[in-house]
Amino acid sequence: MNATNMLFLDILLVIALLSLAWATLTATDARRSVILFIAFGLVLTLAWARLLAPDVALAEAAIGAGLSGALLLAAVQHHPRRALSSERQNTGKLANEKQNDSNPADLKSSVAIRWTLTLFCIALAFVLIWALLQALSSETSDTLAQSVSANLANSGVSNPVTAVLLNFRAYDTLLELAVLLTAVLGIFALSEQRTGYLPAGPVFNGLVSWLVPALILMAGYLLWVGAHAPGGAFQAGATLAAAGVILRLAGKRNIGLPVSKSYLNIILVIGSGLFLLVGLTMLALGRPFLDYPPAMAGYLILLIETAAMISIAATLILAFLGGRPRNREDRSC
Amino acid sequence: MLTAHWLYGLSGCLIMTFGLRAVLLNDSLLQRIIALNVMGTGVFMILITIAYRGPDAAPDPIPHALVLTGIVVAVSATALALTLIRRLTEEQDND
Amino acid sequence: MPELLLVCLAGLMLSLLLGLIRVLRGPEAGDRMMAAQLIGTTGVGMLLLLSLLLGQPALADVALILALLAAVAAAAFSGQQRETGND
Amino acid sequence: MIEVIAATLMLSGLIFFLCGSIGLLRLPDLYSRLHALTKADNLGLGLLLAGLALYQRDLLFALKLILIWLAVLAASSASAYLIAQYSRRQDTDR
Repeated sequence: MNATNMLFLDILLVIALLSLAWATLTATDARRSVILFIAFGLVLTLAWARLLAPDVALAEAAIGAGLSGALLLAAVQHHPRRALSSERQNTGKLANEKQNDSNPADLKSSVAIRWTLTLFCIALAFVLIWALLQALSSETSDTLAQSVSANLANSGVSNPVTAVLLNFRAYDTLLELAVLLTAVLGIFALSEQRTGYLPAGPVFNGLVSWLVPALILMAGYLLWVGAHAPGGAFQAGATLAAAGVILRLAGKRNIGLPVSKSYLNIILVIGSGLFLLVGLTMLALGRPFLDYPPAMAGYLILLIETAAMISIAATLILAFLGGRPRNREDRSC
Repeated sequence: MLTAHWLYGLSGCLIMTFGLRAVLLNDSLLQRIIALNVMGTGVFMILITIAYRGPDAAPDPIPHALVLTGIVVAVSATALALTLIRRLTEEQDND
Repeated sequence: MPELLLVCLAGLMLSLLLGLIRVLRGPEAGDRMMAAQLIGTTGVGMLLLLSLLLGQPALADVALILALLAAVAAAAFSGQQRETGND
Repeated sequence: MIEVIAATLMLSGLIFFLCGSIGLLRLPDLYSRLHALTKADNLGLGLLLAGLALYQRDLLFALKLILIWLAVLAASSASAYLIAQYSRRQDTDR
């Protein structure tokens, strides 16, 4: 398809994205911001698809449109008094409300500071645009991209993004799993889980009864397909986590996480742990750290990805719970 | 340079700076977190635009891998920040 | 005849922009959420059209994920938390 | 012949989509808007996907389209119900 035919799509998508971003950032009410942000994520998925980044579009569809929306909505729900106060006043009575210039929030910080920071941001935008134009207009040699495609045959997978994530730049992915683990530990340190949800009605229960198995199947499919087409541990983990989040929202007690604390710890660590173990085994075999023998690379990557999917899903479900899960023993007292 | 580069690259820059302004100036902590996410999205858009090489060429996989990890890290950081806010309001309510 | 696909893509984009107006205007949170659902469904259709137009079969998987996860946000939107800390 | 049928299906799907969005904009209150939305995007997407399946004539792709349609059908009706339930709760609280 030639590019000129897509121009209308590009222009309209960009308009939609910019207006949604602006509305998200200037909304006077937190819940409104969150809903606008969800819509922003949906349009963004289309932009990634159009820019030939299906791997990113998959992750955005699973995380941007599903998980982070649920996460933020749950956070808004947690402060019903504060979050709803301004929405209530506006609903119904003022059909087309306008941005109020004399917002009390605006008066708090001094006008001078606001203007200075705004000017700073405008200046930064110009620097950023200049740098981007420099980067795009210079004759790129693309040595990295070329070496990726040159070595793809030896990586064990045929999807270049998976090859970069789990073979060529495996260090980054290992450290990223460590970052996820750190985030969960931080959440554990701060708080216990949020209060649960009321049991779902029949309609929502009907939805849960087919959606959860469908999401689990989809996660397995994405994990498997990631070797040769867009997909992989991150997208699969996010999809699996969505199943847990749905169960949680339906008021179910058992949301797929093990009840026992030690099993839970194992599940959280297995992704980065197995990754590290494979890396160290390579060292023991006299190869550089995380440098797989090409014959075995495909199997090793599948193994690591499966473990990573489990850890990522558990991390994201715990992130939605918002703290350490309460044990059954604690509940009795 | 392609038209798509202009359009998406410039809007990536704009979204990033809009987001930064809101992070700095918004009063609500929750909305600051959302603004941080929007800002991150702007950066992702710049990266994906750099990776794009026209409708017929395969895009550069390295920025795609970077953005993929970025999305997952962003959501876990968001969750951590939301837990921090919840703890903060709990402490304030206790006072 | 990819023109047919392009016409459909343009039509869906128009439908998305109309939904966008409702997302931006509200007035109630339910209205915005509903319009976000419309954007999601329209997005599913656009992803499938793009998958054929751009020759990217993987975009059909993206559409499937979007279709499956559309309900998660709505459920989180309407979910009622329990009053007490008793799970 | 098949192409003509495919084009007809896709274009009528498109009309349903546009009707749905116009309904979403023009109808007076939340519940009637909800009605416009769910009718239109279920039927609109169904017709569009049927047209696409005929257009592409690939069995696996058609199967995926059916899956997607079923998912949207079930998920969108459930989410419409959930949104309506939420709004009712808000209205009675007020």
